[in-house]
Amino acid sequence: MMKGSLKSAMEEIASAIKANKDYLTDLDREIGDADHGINMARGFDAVMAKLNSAEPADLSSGLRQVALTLISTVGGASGPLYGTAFLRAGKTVRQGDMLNPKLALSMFRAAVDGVEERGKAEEGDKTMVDALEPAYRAFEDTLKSGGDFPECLEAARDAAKKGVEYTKTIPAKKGRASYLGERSIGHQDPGATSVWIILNALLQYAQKIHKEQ
Amino acid sequence: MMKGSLKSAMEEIASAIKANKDYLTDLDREIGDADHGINMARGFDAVMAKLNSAEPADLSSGLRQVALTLISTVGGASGPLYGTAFLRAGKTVRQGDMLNPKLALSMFRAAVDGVEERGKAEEGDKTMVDALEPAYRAFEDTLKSGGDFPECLEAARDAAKKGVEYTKTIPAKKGRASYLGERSIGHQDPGATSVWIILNALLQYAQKIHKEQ
Amino acid sequence: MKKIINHPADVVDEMLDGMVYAYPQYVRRLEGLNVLTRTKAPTEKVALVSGGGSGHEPAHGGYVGRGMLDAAVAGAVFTSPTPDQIYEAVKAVNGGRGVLLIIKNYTGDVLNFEMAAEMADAEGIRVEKVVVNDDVAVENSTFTSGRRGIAGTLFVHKIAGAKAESGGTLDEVKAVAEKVIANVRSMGMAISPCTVPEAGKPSFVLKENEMEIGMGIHGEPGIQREPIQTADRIADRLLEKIFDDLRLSPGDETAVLINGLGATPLMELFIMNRRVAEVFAGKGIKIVKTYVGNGMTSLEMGGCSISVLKLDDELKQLLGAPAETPAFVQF
Amino acid sequence: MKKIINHPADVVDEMLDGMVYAYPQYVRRLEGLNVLTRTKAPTEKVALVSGGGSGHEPAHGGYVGRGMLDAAVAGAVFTSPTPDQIYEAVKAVNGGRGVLLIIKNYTGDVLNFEMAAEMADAEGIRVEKVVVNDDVAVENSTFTSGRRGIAGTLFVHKIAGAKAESGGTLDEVKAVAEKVIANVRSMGMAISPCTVPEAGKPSFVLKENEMEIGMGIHGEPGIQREPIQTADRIADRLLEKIFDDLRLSPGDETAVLINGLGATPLMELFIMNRRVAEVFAGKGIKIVKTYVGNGMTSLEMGGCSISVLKLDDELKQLLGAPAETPAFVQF
Ligand SMILES: Nc1ncnc2c1ncn2[C@@H]1O[C@H](COP(=O)(O)OP(=O)(O)O)[C@@H](O)[C@H]1O
Ligand SMILES: Nc1ncnc2c1ncn2[C@@H]1O[C@H](COP(=O)(O)OP(=O)(O)O)[C@@H](O)[C@H]1O
Ligand SMILES: [Mg+2]
Ligand SMILES: [Mg+2]
Ligand SMILES: [Mg+2]
Ligand SMILES: [Mg+2]
Repeated sequence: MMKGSLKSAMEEIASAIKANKDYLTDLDREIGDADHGINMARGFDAVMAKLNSAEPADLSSGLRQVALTLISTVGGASGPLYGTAFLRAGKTVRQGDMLNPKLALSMFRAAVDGVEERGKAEEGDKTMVDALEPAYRAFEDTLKSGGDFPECLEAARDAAKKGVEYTKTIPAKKGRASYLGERSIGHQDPGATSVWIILNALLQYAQKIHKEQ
Repeated sequence: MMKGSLKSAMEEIASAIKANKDYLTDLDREIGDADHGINMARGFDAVMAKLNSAEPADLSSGLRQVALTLISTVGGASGPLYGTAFLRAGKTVRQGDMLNPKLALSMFRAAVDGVEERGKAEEGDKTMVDALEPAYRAFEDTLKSGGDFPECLEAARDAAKKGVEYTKTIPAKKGRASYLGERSIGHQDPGATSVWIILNALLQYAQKIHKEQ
Repeated sequence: MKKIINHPADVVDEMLDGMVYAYPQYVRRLEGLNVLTRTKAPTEKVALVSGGGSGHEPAHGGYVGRGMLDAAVAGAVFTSPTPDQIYEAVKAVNGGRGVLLIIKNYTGDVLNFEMAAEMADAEGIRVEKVVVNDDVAVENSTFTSGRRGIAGTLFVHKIAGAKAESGGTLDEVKAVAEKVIANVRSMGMAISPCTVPEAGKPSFVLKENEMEIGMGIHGEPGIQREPIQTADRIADRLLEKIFDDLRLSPGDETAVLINGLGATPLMELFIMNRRVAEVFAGKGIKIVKTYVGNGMTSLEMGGCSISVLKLDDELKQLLGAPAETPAFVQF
Repeated sequence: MKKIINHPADVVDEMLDGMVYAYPQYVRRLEGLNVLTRTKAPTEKVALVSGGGSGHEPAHGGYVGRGMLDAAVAGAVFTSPTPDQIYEAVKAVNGGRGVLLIIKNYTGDVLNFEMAAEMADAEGIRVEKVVVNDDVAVENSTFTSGRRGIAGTLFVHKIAGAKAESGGTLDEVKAVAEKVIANVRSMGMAISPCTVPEAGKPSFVLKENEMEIGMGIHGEPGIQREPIQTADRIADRLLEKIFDDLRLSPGDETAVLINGLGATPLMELFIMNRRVAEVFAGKGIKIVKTYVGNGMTSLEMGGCSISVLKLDDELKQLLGAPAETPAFVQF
């Protein structure tokens, strides 16, 4: 990902979110208020507008811009949560740092910690944490056993997908779906799903960059 | 109709109106406010309740009771109009009068005059007048050429039916349907239709009485 | 038909009880009648009586109170009340200075109120009447029933009510009511129908892309069915017809009512109002006061109407006067 | 989807402009933001800021004015507003005596308001918050997000607003808001869905004979779907759950809000209120004040909620205090 840029990575995410806007909204209609796709699409549209208007100086300030834009445009539960994730990831990067798998791992950890601190959810509550935590562990394990960046991301994405599937089997304890209690069982969590979509987009992006090198 | 009673005549009308409640309401839905059948059924239900609670002393006071009951229960345009019709018909009868075709003719005229004075509609305005006026003329003609009571009523009913058909061909100038202007063409006037239903009920009644005699 | 009711035949009776339970400080119900009067009957003032079919809530009972009506008579849903009920209302609120009947121009209302007036007259009660006909959707002609009365009627209640409250005579109150009627115009539209409880099915059916222009407030069809347009185009459309009929010049002062028909989110009424305000600003016509809300509804019909009242100093002052009723409070 | 709007993405922006055009005497809009504040900013009082997703009109902008809120922040439809907007609202209305945030208990609202509070805190503005959770449909548990905030929130606006207006300190205003929250319970139901403009299709689908019990105000499913019942049974059903949670004894004084969700005719709300009043009378519980209307809606959803607030002398006095806002006037 050395030759990559934050902007092109975010482009990949933004277009994946856009393509899945209705899908995410439909999932949220089942157990929420039918806006998750709309919220995320609005946010990532704004992120792209921001990054297109002035490319950030470095990764750290770029991630901060992404975070603040998400915070000020997404709203709902997912806005502060994704915003905090990007903000914390950005804080992990020092000025001039180049992205590498090890840095990515600590960024990932910081992001997940941020989401959990803000949202006070843990695994099994049927939230985005159910995709984030297993994804982080898979990333970590793959890195430890010598995997490269795309391999780490692939493992993370696949673990996130399993987490998404898992959310179907449990009742929600946090977020809007928790009001449904047992009735939420059988439905897939929209936020966990958007985590998986984002990781998949990052993987697509990493694979492209990898090939080019 | 000598052996008949106002109460049994009204019973015939009331049951005919009840049977056609939805039909009249549906007609009113097309070019009005979907209540003509409901209004008429409410009124004639009340009339029957009234007559059942105490049979009136004579035809004159009976008709007055029918009129006041209709006025106080039907509402809308048809309430005051039918109420006035029965009130005027009742005023034509002197105490102790027995019903006969000649008396019926003057009652009929008084009723039609009452409707026209109250409603200020004339033939061709697409109202109950379009059934009433031809029905009156047919009654009069048949009586003049020696017809008996059932024959007069049959002619009146058939003429009313023609009047109902005629209302389909003209735009409304009075009543709620007039707001539709040309759009009311093609639709049948509910009030003219209830006139026809009432005349038909009276005919059924007269034929029964006639047979019994 | 899906409604939060008990039995269709009981809706008016139960609604009136529910109103009295909610607002005992403003209204009470005449025993055995479908008539609401003020809880504290004022003496020594001209009394105002209005009413009509039910289903237009908060009209008319919601406007009974200080500065507006003295009594409201409720008919069956969308059916004019009967003369006996109106007559009882007149008797109950007549304080000796006469009674003004405010009637919306529908054959049924006119005939029933007329009969009630004749009954009151026979008892020596002085009764005058005004007939509101603000709906420009309907062509006016001396050969027809004329225009309908719709939401603009609320301006008559408010302004005639203020005049009566301030001690005006019956002739003065009637005169100012007539002045409002001469200066108020309305027009409505609908995107979805309503269902009369006793009828059980919708009064009309619109396709997914259709709206009805010139809609009345009883589910009667409007003057034209056409593809639905944007809020801005709808506002332009309604205003155009209103301006055709109510000549306004730059600098004129007006009051505006954006009225919801029952199922229209307030959000949409405000979006309509935005356009209305901009059109007025563009023409240099002043809006002194705007009212937005469900003032005169048509059960759960989706749609709205715009009413415009041209003001002079007298109307402006009376419109701004205090009022305190279940549905309208202004100080 | 059939709506009287222009473009789905513009509804909030245009609605806010429409509100300001309608009520310039009460509200103005902070330039470039989705924030309405009072036109005449009071100084020297604790400021109240509330808000939430749009689509609940007249909440929340309709409650900005004397005796209630100082600012309302509007998010996208059914989506909590973002922290930057809330923060700007706080800055705009802070008069030096501190700001109370009135938040409905939804994860999104709580998180966004929390972040705004942190931002204000960093600027040295004293901010406190209360979280309203009146909806008894949702089981409370420390392991979950807890109960939702719905229409009972209006009592918090009213009473905390009156306390602030009367010169209460931030701690006092917060304390009385907490007292209202501890004493108000609500529960709702729906018979027809709503459609978020940008989503374009209904948030749920009910069969012709079905209702949803325990409905929220964002089109989120309720706790149970079941055959529709009479108004009386529905009222009993909602009250039962409320009484399970809010212990009331004969002689207790309460205030009641029968809230329409957007498309429910006032007629039906009054029919509900009739039953509610009778149930309370049967239990010997006093209703000091009843409010009936569309106070906190869910776009064009059909349905209603009942809120019951248990009063003490302080709450009663503050509830009765004057207020003057676009959607609520009381003197
Ligand atoms: N407390 C929480 N911690 C982590 N994630 C949460 C929490 N609450 C909600 N979420 C996530 O947010 C998603 C919903 O986001 P969104 O629909 O945009 O917001 P809202 O629920 O406010 O409408 C849920 O599917 C869930 O994954
Ligand atoms: N001015 C009038 N003169 C005679 N008949 C009239 C007049 N206006 C209305 N009608 C009759 O009344 C009928 C409608 O009655 P109804 O539906 O009960 O009252 P409303 O129109 O008040 O709802 C019309 O079909 C018409 O025949
Ligand atoms: Mg959502
Ligand atoms: Mg009719
Ligand atoms: Mg009618
Ligand atoms: Mg949301």
